[in-house]
Amino acid sequence: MTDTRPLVPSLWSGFVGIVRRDILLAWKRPGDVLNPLFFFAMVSALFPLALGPSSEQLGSIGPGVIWVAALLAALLSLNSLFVSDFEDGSLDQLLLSPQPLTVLALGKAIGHWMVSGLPLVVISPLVAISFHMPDQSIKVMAVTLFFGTLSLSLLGSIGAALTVGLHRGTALLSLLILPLAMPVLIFGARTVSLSTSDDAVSAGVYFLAAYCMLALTLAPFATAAALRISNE
Amino acid sequence: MNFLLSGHDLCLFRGDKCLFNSLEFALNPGQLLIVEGSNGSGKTSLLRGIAGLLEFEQGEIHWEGNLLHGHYQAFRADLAWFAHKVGFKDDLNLLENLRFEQSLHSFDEGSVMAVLARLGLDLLTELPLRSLSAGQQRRVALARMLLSKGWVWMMDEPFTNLDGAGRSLVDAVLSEHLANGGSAIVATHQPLEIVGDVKRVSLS
Amino acid sequence: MMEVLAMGGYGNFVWGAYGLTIIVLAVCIVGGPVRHTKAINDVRRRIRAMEAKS
Amino acid sequence: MWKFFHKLASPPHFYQFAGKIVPWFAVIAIACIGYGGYAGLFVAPVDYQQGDAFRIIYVHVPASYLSMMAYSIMAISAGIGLIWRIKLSHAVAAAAAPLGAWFTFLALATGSIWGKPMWGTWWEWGDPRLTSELLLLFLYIGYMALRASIDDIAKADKASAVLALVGVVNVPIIHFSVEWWSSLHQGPTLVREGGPAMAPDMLYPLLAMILGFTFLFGALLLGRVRTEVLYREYRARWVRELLLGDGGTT
Repeated sequence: MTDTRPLVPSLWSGFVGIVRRDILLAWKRPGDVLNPLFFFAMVSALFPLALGPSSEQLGSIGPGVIWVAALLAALLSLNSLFVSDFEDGSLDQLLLSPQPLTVLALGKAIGHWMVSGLPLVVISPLVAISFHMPDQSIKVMAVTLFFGTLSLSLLGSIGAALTVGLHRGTALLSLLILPLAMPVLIFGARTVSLSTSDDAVSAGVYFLAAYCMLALTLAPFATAAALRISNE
Repeated sequence: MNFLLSGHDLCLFRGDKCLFNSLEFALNPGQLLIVEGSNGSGKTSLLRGIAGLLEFEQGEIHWEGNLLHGHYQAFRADLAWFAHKVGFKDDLNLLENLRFEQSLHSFDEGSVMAVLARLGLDLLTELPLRSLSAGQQRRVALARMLLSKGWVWMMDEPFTNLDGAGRSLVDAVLSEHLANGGSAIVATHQPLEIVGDVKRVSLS
Repeated sequence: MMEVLAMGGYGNFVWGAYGLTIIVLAVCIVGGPVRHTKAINDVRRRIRAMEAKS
Repeated sequence: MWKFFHKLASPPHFYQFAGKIVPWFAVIAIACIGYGGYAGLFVAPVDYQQGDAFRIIYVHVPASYLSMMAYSIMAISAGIGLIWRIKLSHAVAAAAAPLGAWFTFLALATGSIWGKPMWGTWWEWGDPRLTSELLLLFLYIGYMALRASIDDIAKADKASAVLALVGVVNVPIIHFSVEWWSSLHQGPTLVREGGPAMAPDMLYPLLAMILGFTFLFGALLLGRVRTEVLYREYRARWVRELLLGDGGTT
């Protein structure tokens, strides 16, 4: 019977399978996607309301505000990344599947990014315009947010995997992830604000891209290890 | 003598409490291992330990003559898992769930409709799982076992939420699996009516 | 003597920093044995509870 | 040599060995800190730029050095524990975290006190060292929060080990990004890097303080690890014999 060992589907089909499933789930429950987006838009709107409509001031705080709002929105949606899988037993099935867990963890993070980070990148120009940011900065903002939200999804998936089943909510996850996410915030926000004064931005963009690559290669391993530990 | 799957000197603690100590089991193709014991005696933990979901305090598991540790990836290709929680998505319908299953496990694509018909699920394929009854959801989990090509089935309390017809379905399906040369580990505190080679492990 | 203590006008800062250091280190140093004694009592209780059960 | 380490990794031997070595560490620490503190405060000459305020260096630098040292000890032992499944090394990681957090706090507080006369403000975001130190404190807090929220010790050990390893990959990146960020507006720094070499009279007390703090940290760490070992090994016979004497009921 050893020679009739079942064939395992390819890694790619496992990866695509989980990304497709999570996007389909988001499609069936649009609230999960829309709530962080609204949160992002509202937090960004709070600052002009609190600080007054002076357009110079808005232009100078805009990059920082948008980046902090994006960071918080990502954290908000990350909290539930593995919770429903944990509660309905899907996580056991993932851990017991013959697919390497690292690939599935990568799939979860990418799926999360496609339904939370990518829409945020798409609507960020609207928010940037409302902050009177110059045109070149809006482009830079979208590019930095592209790499930044992807890094946050990957980093955050580690935290979500560590806290799954702990019922301590978003506070613990934020405590774990925010210090780790600092480089992304620093480079993202500073690069955008440099671009408002026509300074060179390539260094920051390269850094974010490099950080994103590092996260793509290392984070899934940490997430997989954390999932096995949390689900014991 | 080489067994398909065997455990030696297994010991597991939960907090201060020792669930079992120096536990032994052995399983061959075509055999069924029934894990008996009252609630909280560690049946589920034993199953999860064998599957590699949690670590035993001490002891080792052998699979086809080798130490299982380090071969989990290959072992999982041979494993089908059935637990309290169904492990499917409530918001997706049956076919969408099975399609995802297909991307993870070895899967018998040709017989999907036949299996669903046998389980009485063939008319429910378009409904999201949350609108199915608890018993129907258990049948959906059973469909996963039947469609999987894994030789080792691990089932935790397979009769929960099932009516009389459902129970005899489980019995029949298990007997068939054993007759085909598969093996199974079932944790339950209810009697099984199985035709085949049955072994038992009792946890107190 | 007073001149030395005044630290060229920075006395408050210098003595403040050293004082704080002493306080923090004292907390760490005293905390060790306190925790250890507590651990011994806790573990004794747990062992007794375990033996009472079995 | 290997035999020694192997023996040391067994909890009862470690417990005894650490118990014997802690007083020696403490004696060395007291001697070094006593000399360093006295010489730093009263013997070292006044700095030509900062006046007597520079004397804070003798507590600030050892504290910030140890705050980073403790993080590496924590991450390395957590990694060893995760990979080779050595329980003792998880105990070391668990013990290092709160100590590291205290030293980080000390480095932050003394840095801030030093900053007031030098910059005229208690907190200067432009100083990359202080900012990195603040983020390091957050990392420690996250690590301890995760540990505290998992009841099962073995699980808490493994989960926090993953976090520590992720953190240790990030620490250099955080440091680098903070430096890049502050270089944009040329912040003032307290400790001169590559500046004129310190006079021996200033340098020796600093070295003595660093050495003394290190041994003090070692003593505190070993003491805490002993406490952790007791909690982790409460089921072992040697703990029972140690705490209840032998001749029990079972």
